[in-house]
Amino acid sequence: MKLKSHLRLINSLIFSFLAVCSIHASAAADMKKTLHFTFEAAETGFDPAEVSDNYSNIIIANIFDPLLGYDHLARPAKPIPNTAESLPEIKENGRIYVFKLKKGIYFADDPAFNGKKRELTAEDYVYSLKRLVDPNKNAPWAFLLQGKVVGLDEKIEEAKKKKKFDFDSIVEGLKATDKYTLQITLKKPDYNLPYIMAMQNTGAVAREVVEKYGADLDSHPVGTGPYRLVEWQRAHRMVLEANSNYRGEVYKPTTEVDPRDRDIAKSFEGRSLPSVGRIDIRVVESGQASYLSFLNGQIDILIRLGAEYVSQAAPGGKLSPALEKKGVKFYSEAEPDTTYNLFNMDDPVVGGYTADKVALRRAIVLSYNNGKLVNVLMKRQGLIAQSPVPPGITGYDPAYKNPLGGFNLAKARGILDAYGYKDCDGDGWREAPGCKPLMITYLSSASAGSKRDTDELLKNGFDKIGVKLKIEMTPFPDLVKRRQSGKYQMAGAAWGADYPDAENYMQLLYGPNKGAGNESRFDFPVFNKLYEEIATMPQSDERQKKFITMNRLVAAYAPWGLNAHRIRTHLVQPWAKGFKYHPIEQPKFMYYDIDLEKRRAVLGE
Amino acid sequence: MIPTLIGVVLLVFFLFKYFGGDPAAVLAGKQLTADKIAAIRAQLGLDQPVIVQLLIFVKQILTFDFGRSWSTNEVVSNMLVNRGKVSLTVMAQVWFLDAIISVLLAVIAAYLKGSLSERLITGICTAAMSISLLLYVVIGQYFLGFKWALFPVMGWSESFWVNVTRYSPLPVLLMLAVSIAPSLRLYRTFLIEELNQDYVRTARAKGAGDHRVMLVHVLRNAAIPIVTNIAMAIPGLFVGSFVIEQVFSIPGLGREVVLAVDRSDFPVIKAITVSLAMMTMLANLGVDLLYKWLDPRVQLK
Amino acid sequence: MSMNGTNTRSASFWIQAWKRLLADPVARICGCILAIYLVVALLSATGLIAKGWNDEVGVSYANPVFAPNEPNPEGDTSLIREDASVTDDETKAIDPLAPKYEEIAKLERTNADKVTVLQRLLPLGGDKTGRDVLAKTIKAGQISIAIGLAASFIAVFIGVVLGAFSGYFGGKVNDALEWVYNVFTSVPYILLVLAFSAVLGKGVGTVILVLGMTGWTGTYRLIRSEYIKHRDRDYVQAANAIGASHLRMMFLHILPNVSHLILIQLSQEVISFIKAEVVLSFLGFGVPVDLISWGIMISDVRSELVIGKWWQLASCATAMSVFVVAFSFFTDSLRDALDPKSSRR
Amino acid sequence: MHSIQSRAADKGWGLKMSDDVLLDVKNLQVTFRLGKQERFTALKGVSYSVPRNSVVALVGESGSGKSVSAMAIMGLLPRANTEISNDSQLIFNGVDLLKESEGELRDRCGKEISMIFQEPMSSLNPVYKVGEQIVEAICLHKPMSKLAARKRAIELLDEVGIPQPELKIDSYPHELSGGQQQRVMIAMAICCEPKLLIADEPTTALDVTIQKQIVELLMKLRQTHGMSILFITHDLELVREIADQVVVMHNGVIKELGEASAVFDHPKDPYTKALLACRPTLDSRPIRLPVVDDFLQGREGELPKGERARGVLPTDPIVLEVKGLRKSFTAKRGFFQKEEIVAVKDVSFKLARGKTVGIVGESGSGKTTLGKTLIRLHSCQGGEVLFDGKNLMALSQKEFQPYKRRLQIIFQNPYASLNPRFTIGDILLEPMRVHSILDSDKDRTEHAMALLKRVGLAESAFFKYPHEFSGGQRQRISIARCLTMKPEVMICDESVSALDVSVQAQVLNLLQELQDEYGMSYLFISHDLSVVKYISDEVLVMNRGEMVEFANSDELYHSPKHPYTQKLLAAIPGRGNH
Repeated sequence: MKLKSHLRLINSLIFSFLAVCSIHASAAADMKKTLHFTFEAAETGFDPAEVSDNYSNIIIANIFDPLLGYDHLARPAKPIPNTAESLPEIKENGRIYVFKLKKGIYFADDPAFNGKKRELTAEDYVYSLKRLVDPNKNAPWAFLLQGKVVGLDEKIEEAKKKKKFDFDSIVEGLKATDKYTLQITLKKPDYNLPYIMAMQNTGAVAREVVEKYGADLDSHPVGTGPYRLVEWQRAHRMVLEANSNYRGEVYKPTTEVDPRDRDIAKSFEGRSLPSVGRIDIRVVESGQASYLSFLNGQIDILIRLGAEYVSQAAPGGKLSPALEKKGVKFYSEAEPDTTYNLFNMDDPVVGGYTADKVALRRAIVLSYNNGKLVNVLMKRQGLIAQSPVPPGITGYDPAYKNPLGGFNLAKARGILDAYGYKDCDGDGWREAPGCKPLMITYLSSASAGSKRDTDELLKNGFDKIGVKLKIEMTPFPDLVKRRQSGKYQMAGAAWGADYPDAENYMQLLYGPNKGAGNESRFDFPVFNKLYEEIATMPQSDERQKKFITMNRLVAAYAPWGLNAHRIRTHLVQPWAKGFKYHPIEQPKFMYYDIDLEKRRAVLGE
Repeated sequence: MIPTLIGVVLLVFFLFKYFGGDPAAVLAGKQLTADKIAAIRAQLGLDQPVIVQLLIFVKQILTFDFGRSWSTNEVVSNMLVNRGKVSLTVMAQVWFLDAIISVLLAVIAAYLKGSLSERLITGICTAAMSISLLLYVVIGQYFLGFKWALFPVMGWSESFWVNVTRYSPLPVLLMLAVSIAPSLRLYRTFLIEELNQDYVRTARAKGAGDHRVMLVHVLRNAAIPIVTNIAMAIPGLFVGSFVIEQVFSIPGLGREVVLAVDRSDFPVIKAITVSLAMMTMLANLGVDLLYKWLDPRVQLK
Repeated sequence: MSMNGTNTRSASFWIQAWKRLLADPVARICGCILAIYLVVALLSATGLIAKGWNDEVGVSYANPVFAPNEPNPEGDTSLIREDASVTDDETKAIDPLAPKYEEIAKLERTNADKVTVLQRLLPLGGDKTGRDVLAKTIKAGQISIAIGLAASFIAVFIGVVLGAFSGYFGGKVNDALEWVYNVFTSVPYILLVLAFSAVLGKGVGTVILVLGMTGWTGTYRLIRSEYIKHRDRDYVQAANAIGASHLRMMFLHILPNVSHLILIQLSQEVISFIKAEVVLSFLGFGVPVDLISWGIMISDVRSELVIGKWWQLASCATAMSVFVVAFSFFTDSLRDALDPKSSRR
Repeated sequence: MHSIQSRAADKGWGLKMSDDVLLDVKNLQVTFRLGKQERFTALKGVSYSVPRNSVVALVGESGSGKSVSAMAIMGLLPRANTEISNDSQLIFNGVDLLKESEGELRDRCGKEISMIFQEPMSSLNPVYKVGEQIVEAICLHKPMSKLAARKRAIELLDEVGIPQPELKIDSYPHELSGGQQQRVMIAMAICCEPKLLIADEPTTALDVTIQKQIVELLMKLRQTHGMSILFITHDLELVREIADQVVVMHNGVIKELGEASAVFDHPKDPYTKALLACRPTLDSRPIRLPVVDDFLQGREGELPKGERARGVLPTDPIVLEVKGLRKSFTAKRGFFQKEEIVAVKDVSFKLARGKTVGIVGESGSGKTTLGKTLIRLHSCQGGEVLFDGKNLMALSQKEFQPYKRRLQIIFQNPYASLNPRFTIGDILLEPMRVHSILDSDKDRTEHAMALLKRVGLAESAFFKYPHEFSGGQRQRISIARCLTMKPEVMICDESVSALDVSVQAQVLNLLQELQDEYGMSYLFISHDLSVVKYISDEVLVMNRGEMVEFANSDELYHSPKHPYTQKLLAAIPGRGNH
């Protein structure tokens, strides 16, 4: 992605016409086919504007249609039009975006429409996007648009005061110029907007549905997507059925397909989407249970196999002979996420920008055995993080190695010695310079299936460099809140990409974002300036260079101790086709297919 | 009864109010700000004075309307019914089988009192009940479910019969492994206590044989504490076993409790506690009535 | 009933009970097993054995001596070392620590660790991070037993004191304490545990307190009913007639008469708390990370069975089960010895 | 022990037996296994026989083995740990019961031999109606329909003297009085016309007046049904009234056996003599009661001669005066209602220094409550107790504390009144510690040792636990405990009622000696009229919480004024014979 991504984005505008062709025929989904799928955690609800958890979002992604989507097979992730005719027209250096909608897209039938067919219009998107920022709701996605769209922030303030969002008044930066055209005007250039418009939560909801169901909207997701929800037993089971109003799509890759994926690409030939009539999803929290059920054939596609079972299913990165023989397919892919330890930069002990404070953080970072984390604890289901930016994201440079990273206890001790962190009282633990007491508190959360082993690893490192560490357990909600409000010294955190651009990560360290995303409260002028620059420019070599400089700053001042990027392993039964894990987009069931005969043959039913 | 309910309400309210974590932090999503947390708190009514919140809680109890779950927006009473039903499906079987098997074994043990076979039965039971349920579950799921494929590894369906015949046998079996022994031992004590009573001597003096003494005289008297004990277990059936439900992916109330605490989902916690407390009280009342019905001596008191 | 003239204190209740206990072969065997566990736990507590349980002495999942040939790809993986980082000039330009680079480099050399060779074979195998399962099991046993004992002391103490007051005084005191009891038993146990865990923070002390404070109800009930029975007994009436104070009657006169029940209760609670600790660990409220317990081991290694690394689960499950089963049998024998009149169990 | 092979050989035995003998017990030897090695031989070769149509009384103190022999006949001894010697025989109607199979024996029990027990309440199954229980007994042995059996049960209930049998047949045992419960037991026992009825202390748990009725009923039934009764009791006076033959047992052996009149009038065995002599009688009041040892060692001639004078003169100084004492309990009825149950109504009397007031009454008469209320073990609801000029009932707890040592109580059950976990030393030191009597534990120990000696126990008792002592010894310890405080008034609450006759005499003697020595006043509560007559100067009769009569004891026994007192005195066994 060091390439001229911006140009590629523009280029793809042209190609994308070919990407997904509507065939305008009623979907040919086979209602006899049922795909069995599992979630490892419970969903919460299906209002795109209200929920933010991964699993609810999978359902939302299959029911609601955002303007754009991603090419199923193209890597790195590549936006393609979804309900839009094409990628947006970009004006004023990325300040104004114009989206043209395909005509003749209809919502799934619902009593809210009074038996009429309801066509998707640009106004639906205006309404749906406004809902995202309604301050009288939880609005977890408000940050996507807040502070960016012309005239929107004023509306939010007004809604706060009135306790009601006025959806009818016009927002300058967010309007439908005609029935099928949506124009978004930004305060300043932002080339990430297309990505935002490809997120499932920006999918279109119909106002009638929202108003009819009110608080129950959660259980009545009505969208234009390939599936609709027919059964929902909360925290246990969801059944999706092919939406008979769906426009029907045919998938053709827009770029050269990776040779490994050729079989998959081939499976789409002559197939109209969606192919599977029913998707039966269960919540299985126990990793052992879901793995064992996959082996028994109770599950067709098992995404995100627990790391501890990967070495069983695919020891040494190769599928085990037993599974190989069965014909099980196995995919191991890096996820665009980063785990890291946060330091509170405002804390008098671990925070601060002077050399002695930096030294303490750097020593701690050096004491953390990332190699062990990735190879042993994560069972090789991870990459050691070299920069905040994970692979698969614009701005990630696979050649960049953290110049100050690594696991080096001797060096960590050396740094502490050099900056006066010495054991004054001979108790085996170091004191702060001037022999002031030194103890660092790390915030962790207790829950079933806690991450005890990583806490152990951290503690181990601290013990080895002679710094006292106290691990404080707190309920998860409190952990989150204390990180947000800066009431901690050190804590663990992770960030998964909202959209495939490094900006999404760098904003977490941008000074003015303190108290909102910037949980380490890092506020360093050089970094802030660089961020402001990269935020408003399209990807280029120059922008890439700035990212590298930012990476170096993060390494040198160590507001974060970088840990790992996760690798996820997915298992697919021999009879399931079309699966390819997408780094950004949620799994979309319409691409999958099932060979009923093969399944019968293998399972011997 | 009412004072107990008040106690439960206060205990739960203050414990979770002050120590339960801030639900707003979970609901606010990824990019949370102090503003947003405050706004959500206001929405949930968490910014109200404590006494007002308590009064709202009391009102919820009186109307039995706990509103919606904060984290999933589900109507709490629906949730209680749905999850409770599932827990009950598993637990009622455990309860029923446990009662039958343990009474049966207790009678056998009482017959064999003092013999080697009796020591063997109680010995095996003691050993069985000493081992942690979690171990049974892990090992049972692996061997019985996976290795030997005698049962499905996990799962739950909508059909009651499929659940009973297919998904619940393994969990039920594992729970019985730990639950039978304590009841068996208890019931055996009841039986032996009765066996030592004078009226047994009378019955034998009358010419009643061993079986008649045991089944007509002793069992009828021991039934009083036994039935009481069995009835007292009823409220617990709705909560189910958290361990079992999580490991076997059974969407019951036990799992919901832990989930609710994890998410600081106060309405759910409140509803579960209060309804369980009420259920316990009802069970107590029921047991009193049962007692009167079973034990003629009680009526005069 | 003979009245020989020796002025020695004659066999007290406890000595007789002890003799009865010794006469029971089950008690003898289980007692020996428990003694071994206790000795091991004490040795481990004093640091004589299992001191290095937290040291990574082997490769990941090092094989146990009785299964030396199981394939162990994880072990190989754990030996992979990461490359040392190279500081470049661009970094040096922005690094606030750059001025002391040379000093740091010098100190780095003096601070180097000795290289240790990781074992591929350990007596009972190794865990994920290469710790010795044997040492871990021993240490875990020490902590679990300590938790069980301490928690049961707390629970039984609370139960005895409250039960004594409630049973002895009756009336308003009884009403108040019964209320507390009813409230405690009306809240589902799991919620109570979760709530108390949240209140009390985290640590071994917390685990003990949570178990102790939620587990007193059984003892309370038992002791209360015993006190109700005893307070009307003639010997208590006699003490009352003598002029003994209430506290004297409660704790000097009645307590010794229920003390055997307290002992039985104590040993019963130890078992149930050791088991409860497992559930607590499963919920994520176990002991802190620098300690280990049987519960933590079981909930941590649940998944290892599926990947074929059965030895850690096997050793902690065996260690725990043997202990708990032996303890249960011992408790039964203890009950027989202490309370011969009550029918067994 | 009894193999099947030997059965055939033994068959011939019965034929030789005299037709007059219903049951022949021959060399019955019963051993209980207590532990692995421990054995206890309860019967050491006992032989006696029960003729047809007769009453044979088995008499003895506790532990004599009298009940064991009855249980052996019924096959009720616990099979697991009982050994009956191979030489033993129980020949009933020509058949050796010991050689019968379990089934045969069960068939016989309830049909040919039946039994009634001491505690009618616990001997009836509490969850079945009495009718059901009788019907069961009938149906077990007779091919009869439920309905016919029920009809028969009503007849039986009528026969045993239960009023309104048609109604009472549907009562539960707890709805009947103790006497009625025992009648039901009897009805059940005679339902199949048994040839032998074993009555194991059938009246011991009942009040004197009821006792008399039950005995009369049994005698009547024996006549009408033509059965034999094996009557087991400790009460010699009762035996004298009813028995044809008497078997006196002691420690598992028979001491004397013979016609009732012969045994009572000319006892041969010193033990029998002692038993007959050491029980206080209504018509004599020796200075000291003879005890068993006197007879066994042939010292019966050395007893002090003469009678002790009893009675209180108006001039005697008064220690304790009770005026209008009232005690009531409140019982909860439903949620809000409370009901007051009055246990003691308006009782007044005076206790003179160095004298004894006996309080008699049947169970539930409130006599024990009165005693406990006096020393504030119960609260009182009215009236005064004047001691030393102070109304004890009006004092605060703290003010009352010093009076506690001056008023003491000895309880009925010697097994319950000593703390089982204290050594005798602890028990004796405790009151001295509480009241800070003497300065050091050393002095207290010396004092306690001296008192032990005084009550007739060895000093080594100091280090022992209560369970190592017999009932009589324990009562001595209780007395010693009171003596540590040198009380002025001692309440003896049924203090000798639980003791065997021979021990009773010893304790009564001790109490008398102590009164003579220390000048204590006694409040002697008992249901046993003979004992009260022996020990008391004045007697207070109570009935249903009310004071019925209060008079000098000789006067009261000689010419009772109140009808209740008269009824009570008339019911005393042996009264008629003298």
